[in-house]
Amino acid sequence: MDQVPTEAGLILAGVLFTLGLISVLIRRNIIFMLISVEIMLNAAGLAFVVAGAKWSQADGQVMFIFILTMAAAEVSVGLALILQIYHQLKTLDSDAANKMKG
Amino acid sequence: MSKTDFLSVVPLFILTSAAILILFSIAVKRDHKVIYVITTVSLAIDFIFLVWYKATATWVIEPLFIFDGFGTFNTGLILLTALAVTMISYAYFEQREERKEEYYILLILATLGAIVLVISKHFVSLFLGLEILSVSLYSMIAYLRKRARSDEAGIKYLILAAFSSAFLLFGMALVYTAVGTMEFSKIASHLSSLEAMPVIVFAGFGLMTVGIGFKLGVVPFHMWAADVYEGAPAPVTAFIATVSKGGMMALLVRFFTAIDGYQYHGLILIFTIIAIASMFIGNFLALRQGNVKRVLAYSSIAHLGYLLVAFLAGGTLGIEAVSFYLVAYFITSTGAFGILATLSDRDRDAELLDDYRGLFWTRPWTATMFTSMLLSLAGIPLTAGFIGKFYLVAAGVREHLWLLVVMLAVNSAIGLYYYIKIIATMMEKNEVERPASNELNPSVYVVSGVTMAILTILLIWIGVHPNGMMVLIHELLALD
Amino acid sequence: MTELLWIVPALPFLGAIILIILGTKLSRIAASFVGAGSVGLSALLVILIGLNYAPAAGPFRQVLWQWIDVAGLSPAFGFHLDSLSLVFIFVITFVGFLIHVYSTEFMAEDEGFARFFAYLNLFVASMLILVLADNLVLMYLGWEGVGLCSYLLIGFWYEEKKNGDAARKAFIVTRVGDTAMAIGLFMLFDIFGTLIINDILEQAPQLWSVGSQTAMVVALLLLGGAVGKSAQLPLQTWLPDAMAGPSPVSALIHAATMVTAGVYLIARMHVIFELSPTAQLCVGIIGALTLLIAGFSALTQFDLKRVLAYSTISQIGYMFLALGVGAWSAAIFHFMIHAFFKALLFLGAGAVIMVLHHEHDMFKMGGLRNKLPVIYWTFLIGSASLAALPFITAGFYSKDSILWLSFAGEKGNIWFFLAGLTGAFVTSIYTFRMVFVTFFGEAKTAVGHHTGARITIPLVILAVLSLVGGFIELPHTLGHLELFSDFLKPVLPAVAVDPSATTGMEWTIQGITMVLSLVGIFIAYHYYVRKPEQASQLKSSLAGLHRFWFMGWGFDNLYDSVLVKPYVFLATVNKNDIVDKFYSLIVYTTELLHRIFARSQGGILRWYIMSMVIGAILILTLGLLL
Amino acid sequence: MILPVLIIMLMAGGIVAWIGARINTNVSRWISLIALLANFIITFLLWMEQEYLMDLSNSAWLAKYNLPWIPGFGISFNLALDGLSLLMLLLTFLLGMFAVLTSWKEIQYRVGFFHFNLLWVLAGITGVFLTMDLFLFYFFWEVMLIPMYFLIAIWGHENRRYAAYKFFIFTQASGLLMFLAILGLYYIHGNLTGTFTFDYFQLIGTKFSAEAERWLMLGFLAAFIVKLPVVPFHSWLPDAHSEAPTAGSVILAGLLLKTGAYGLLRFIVPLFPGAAHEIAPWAMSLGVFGILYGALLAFSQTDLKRLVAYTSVSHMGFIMLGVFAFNEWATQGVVMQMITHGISTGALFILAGSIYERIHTRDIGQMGGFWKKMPFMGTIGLVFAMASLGLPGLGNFIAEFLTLIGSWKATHKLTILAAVGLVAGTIYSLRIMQRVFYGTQENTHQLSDLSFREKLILVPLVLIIVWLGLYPQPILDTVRPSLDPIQANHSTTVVPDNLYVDIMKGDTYE
Repeated sequence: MDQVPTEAGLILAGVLFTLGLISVLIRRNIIFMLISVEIMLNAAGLAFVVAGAKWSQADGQVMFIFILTMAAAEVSVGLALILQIYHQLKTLDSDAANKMKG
Repeated sequence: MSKTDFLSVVPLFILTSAAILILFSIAVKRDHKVIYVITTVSLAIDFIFLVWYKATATWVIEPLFIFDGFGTFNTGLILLTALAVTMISYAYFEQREERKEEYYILLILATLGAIVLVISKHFVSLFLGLEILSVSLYSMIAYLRKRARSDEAGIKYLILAAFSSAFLLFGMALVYTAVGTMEFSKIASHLSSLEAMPVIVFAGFGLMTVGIGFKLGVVPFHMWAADVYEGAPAPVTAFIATVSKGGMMALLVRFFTAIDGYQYHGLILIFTIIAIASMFIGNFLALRQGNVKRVLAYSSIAHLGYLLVAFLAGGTLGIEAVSFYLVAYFITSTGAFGILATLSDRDRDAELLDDYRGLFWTRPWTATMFTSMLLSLAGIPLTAGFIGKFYLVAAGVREHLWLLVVMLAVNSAIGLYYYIKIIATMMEKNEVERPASNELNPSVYVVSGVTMAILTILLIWIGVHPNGMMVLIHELLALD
Repeated sequence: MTELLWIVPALPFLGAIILIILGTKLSRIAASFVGAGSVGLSALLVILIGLNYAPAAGPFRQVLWQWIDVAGLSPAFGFHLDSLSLVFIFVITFVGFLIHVYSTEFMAEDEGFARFFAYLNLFVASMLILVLADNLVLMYLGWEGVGLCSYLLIGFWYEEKKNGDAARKAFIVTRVGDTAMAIGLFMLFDIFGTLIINDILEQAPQLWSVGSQTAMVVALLLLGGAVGKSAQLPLQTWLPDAMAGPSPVSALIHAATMVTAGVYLIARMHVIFELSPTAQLCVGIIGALTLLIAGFSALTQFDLKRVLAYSTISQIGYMFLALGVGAWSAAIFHFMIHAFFKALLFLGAGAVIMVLHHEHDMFKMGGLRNKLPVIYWTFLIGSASLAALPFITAGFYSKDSILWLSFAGEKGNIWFFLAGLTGAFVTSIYTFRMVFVTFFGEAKTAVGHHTGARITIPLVILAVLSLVGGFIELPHTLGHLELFSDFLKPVLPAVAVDPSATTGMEWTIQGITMVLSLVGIFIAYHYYVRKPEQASQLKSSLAGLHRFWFMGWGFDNLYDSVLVKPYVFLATVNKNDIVDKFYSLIVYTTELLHRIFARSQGGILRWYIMSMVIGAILILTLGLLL
Repeated sequence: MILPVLIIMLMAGGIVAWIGARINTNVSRWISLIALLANFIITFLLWMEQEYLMDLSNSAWLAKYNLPWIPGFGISFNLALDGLSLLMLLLTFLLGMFAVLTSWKEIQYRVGFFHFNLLWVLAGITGVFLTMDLFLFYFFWEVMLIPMYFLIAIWGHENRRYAAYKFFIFTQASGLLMFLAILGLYYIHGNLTGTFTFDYFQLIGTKFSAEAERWLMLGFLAAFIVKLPVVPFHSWLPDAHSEAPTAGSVILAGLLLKTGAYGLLRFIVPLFPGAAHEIAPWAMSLGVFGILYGALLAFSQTDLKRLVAYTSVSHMGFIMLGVFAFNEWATQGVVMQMITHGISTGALFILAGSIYERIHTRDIGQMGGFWKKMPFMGTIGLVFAMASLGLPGLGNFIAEFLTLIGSWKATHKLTILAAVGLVAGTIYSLRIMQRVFYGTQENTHQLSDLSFREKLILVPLVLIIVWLGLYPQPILDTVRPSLDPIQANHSTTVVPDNLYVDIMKGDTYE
């Protein structure tokens, strides 16, 4: 069976990861930041799947499922927090959340 | 599942059951006191079980968990710390308006996560433990949701933690890609069969370092520490400072020893740089800081730098040193934040230096305890912190890590300044009678007070007579 | 009898202790008895010891207790009595006693009466220890002890800043010399392994040949101590200022005893100086120069006591000159005679100053001849002795002996002789200038109360001694009596006289000195009694020179600008300790770093992420590079 | 068995005194005094029995005590007493008593806690002088600091916090370097012999490579020369001394500095003979520089306590000079200097404190003419000013003289410079007299002469300093046996600047 080369999968994952990374850095909206982080997590998940495929093990997929679950939990808490933040700051600009510094 | 398997994971069961029990209990009736008692008792039972069970040999549950001396030791430490945090939490939350009960569920789950972390021997269990810990922490940090700072700290922690998790995961994935296994020991055996470390594995380890470094709060992944410490409720801060960081440290030690990272100069170099940078930047940041919580945050950055010295020294002595230092550091930090929590009132935490002015004369016992905690952090004799530092330096000197130990010495001297500053503030002569802010029944404070006293006594006991603790650690670590 | 030697210093020491402890609680009479009595008893004891003392029997050594004993360094509290120390303790206790008696009246009105006697007694005790010490460390103890007492007594009237400053100056300047001496001690110990004087003197000739460089260094270091204490060039500047102390102090310490400690030291260590002709020559040169410089300065002073002070420096210069030519006993002889007449002069001057209500300026005195006859006559006798009036005064014999030996002695030379001769001439001018200005002419200040017996009797006794004291040692030409030098012979060798020197030469020299002395008196008479206006003319025509001499040849200014001012400047500039600044810099740097890093904690989430990303990139780059 | 009692007595006394203050402040004063007196008497009796005890142990050690503490690391609670420690302890308890007495009136704020700190400092110092386990030594070394920090920071003068920080950080930083060196020594010895121990007696004679020895020695040296202090590491001292309360200054100058000197004698020289020889020219030069520099600065100060503080810097230079001359004269001189400087400087600080109590300033510009109203104080001031300029007949002279005699054997040029320091010492000492007691009183303070309590402190000090000046032999004899190991590996001449070579040109000397 022809397989997608591992390198290609990893490069894809890497690109995805980098995209997520860059968008975390350039986005100021907290929701978008959260989304970008999710992209990064999924990139990691992708890498796991690719690796699992390479070694023909289920471990990669297992890990991916865990990642998904975790991401869901994280997003739920995250959104709740964002709601609170919006409640207090009346904005979703992450730069506005800078009460603590120094 | 064998009997030993079962007995080994009983501590985890107890905690999960406790969390569920509390859930039910809340469904029946919200009663802070009851929940508090359940938490305390379950943590205590858990610890007692651990002591009673007294595993005589290392037991492995393939492929995820390993129950060895090191793991048991850290589990016990985490349980006791969680217990102490529970103790100080009661009075703290009692005077606050939010619903308090869920906090305990989160606390127990976070503890569970940390324990899973320290007994894991596989990327999956590592990830699992880490995330149980982290997700609980998000909510705990932002628990006082009416407070802007609490929320701000929560969201910052969440984004950063998730971000770092992504690095960790990607790193793991890279390693997995290269070696085809996620078990520590197998990674090690695979790597040792290779001539040199493949670039991809190194990149994987590098990315994992980001994730681990974040949890440890070492430079340059330290930025969250101050804000989160400041924004989180004092007991939660105590928990982060101790259990979260300590658990990660234990994991790092286990992982690094398993793959024998000491042979890779690149990794050693990276950690050396991180250690030195953490010491210096942590101390410099704390130097003129006026917020006690932030001071403690920055100082924890430096302390993790110190810990890395012993970690880098490695060997039995290095691991013993790390363990001992963790004990000392746990006691001290819990104590310090506990006192901070005791002094806090309904509206805000007692985090400004001004809150401590003249404390020595108005509340001499509290101030004395706080002083001993600070002196222990500074590594002054008669406290556990001193013996801990001695252990670190001994480990470093033994391995001839002169650069690191000299840096440690220099930084200890710098660090003195801000610890002393807090003490000096407490000693100041103006004795303003602060209004009695404690509207609660004084008996509530007895619990916190007794906890603090026990911690202080422990601190000094270990400082004066460290042999018992040393022997305990030594024996546990020698367990096969 | 000799066994009681230790009591001699012990008595005044005890007196000092009593006076210090009881202090003002004692009545003045009791204090006088303790103060003067203790010294009096000592003097009596010294006389008894002296009468029992046979020079031939050799020195007497008495050890009280072992002071220090460390690896061969074992100075004891031990006394050593021989002819030399006997002469000194006699002068110290006897003249000291007279001065104490004098002081009981002189200081009668002073509120620090007991304190004064305490210091004075302490001084006598220290001075006795100095001259009796059998080792150099103990001698150093006495040496510094007298320095302390000198300090305390110069600054006795401490409320005036001037006095305190003078006292401090005296202490510090002498300490410079003392330090040289201390170094000499270290060196001696290093070389000989002992500091017991006799051992050193015995071993030195075996270890060193004449002309040894080491001997020279040691001798010069000891000389350093001597010039400090004896106010010789270049450390002479403190003595004129030291006149700030009460007159009895000037008489006892700054004329009769302490300032001659240097003479004693050199005489005591003469063996070492003999081993180093260079050092001995230095002693002579210093003496010659000092006697000239101080003599000319004395010519220009108007403060009665300052004249005497410069005169003292000058006379000690003579003693150094004598030491420099190896005329050991002549030096000691002059010391003794000088002690008599200079104490007399100071006491007389003190009495004058007292009755004139603390007027020091002699040009404001005048005409006291009739009003104060006793003082006048005794003062005149003292002055005559100082000016070496031929035949009748003791000063003539002692000074003559020095002049002759500086010419004819083996180590003498014509320059020493000429210096001494010039000095003698100047001496008689300034001495009689002082006498004439003070006691002749018109009265300018009213005389207060008159002096009592406790002042006059010591004056008379000293006056008698200033006259007859010289008859124990007469030159060849005039009876040839050598009682004194014979007495000293066991300790101090006789001077070797150049064989070519004849009696005729001695006569010539004596003639010249006599004539010069008389001419000097005449000049003084001419300028200050007959034609006082000529004196002021002369003064204004030589204003620059006058001023230069008046300022003590500018030494004070020199030291002030070369040593004192730079030191004070350095101290003032560095008051806040430059080293501390270095540490402040460290503190500043850390604070700066704190501020920089604190800036990074700006609270903005994206920055935090950025920091992590940078960290990750760094780690990866590092990994790729390695 | 008696040795731990000395420490425990002070620690327990401190706690009791703290609690006792709740009843009455005088209770804590008396308790402190009694605890110290008891210790003093015990030590004094030991001193009297020195011969007997030495015969008993058949060595220089009078008493030993050993209790395992952390066996895993070869750390034990190891105390031992010899002549040197004994004298230091006598000095400690003596000055301790005077410190209590001198604060009787001065300290009215938090009396109990004050005495707690005071006794704990002294306990730490006692420990430092007694312990023969390097780990324990470091332990006590640090124990001294905290209470001292409190003494300065709570009961000090205006600028107390700054001074306290400075003191603490200087000594801590240098102490940590020593700690590293101790550990280095521990491992080197352990790896060589297989016995991992901090025991002084076993560590003595460890063989090192030259480089290791040098570095370890420097680590130890760092702690000691900061504590001593040697210029340029002295800058904590003037601040700490002048800002501390009187008792604090007395203990700082009288005792804490001596721990540095003690360390040099006890550890540097015996443990690292080779490196000590190597460093000797530098160390002696620093010492001499300190003598002169301290004297110059002392002269320029206007704050009386600061002035006295700088005199300490100057005097401690002699210790540096003496220790590294490696001969018995110099070493004996150093020990004498430790004792006499403790007493004379202690007394000067007590005097400064008395004056401060009367006129509430330390500025000597505002003093003057005090002799008239306070002749007793003046006399005592005179005695100690003279002591500090090294007047023979007072103890300090013996110290300086012995040191210089010894150092002359080692180096001529430096000894000459040090002797110049004697002149500089005269200058500043007389300045004290001049500015404080001489002159006329310009302000209108009501001055009363020394009270009975003050006399009770100062008169014994005068007697002791005179006794030490006139009959120091008992002290010298007591120390002698302890000095043998210090000199065992050393010969004197270290600095090749023998003046004789320059000036003698093949002269007859030897």
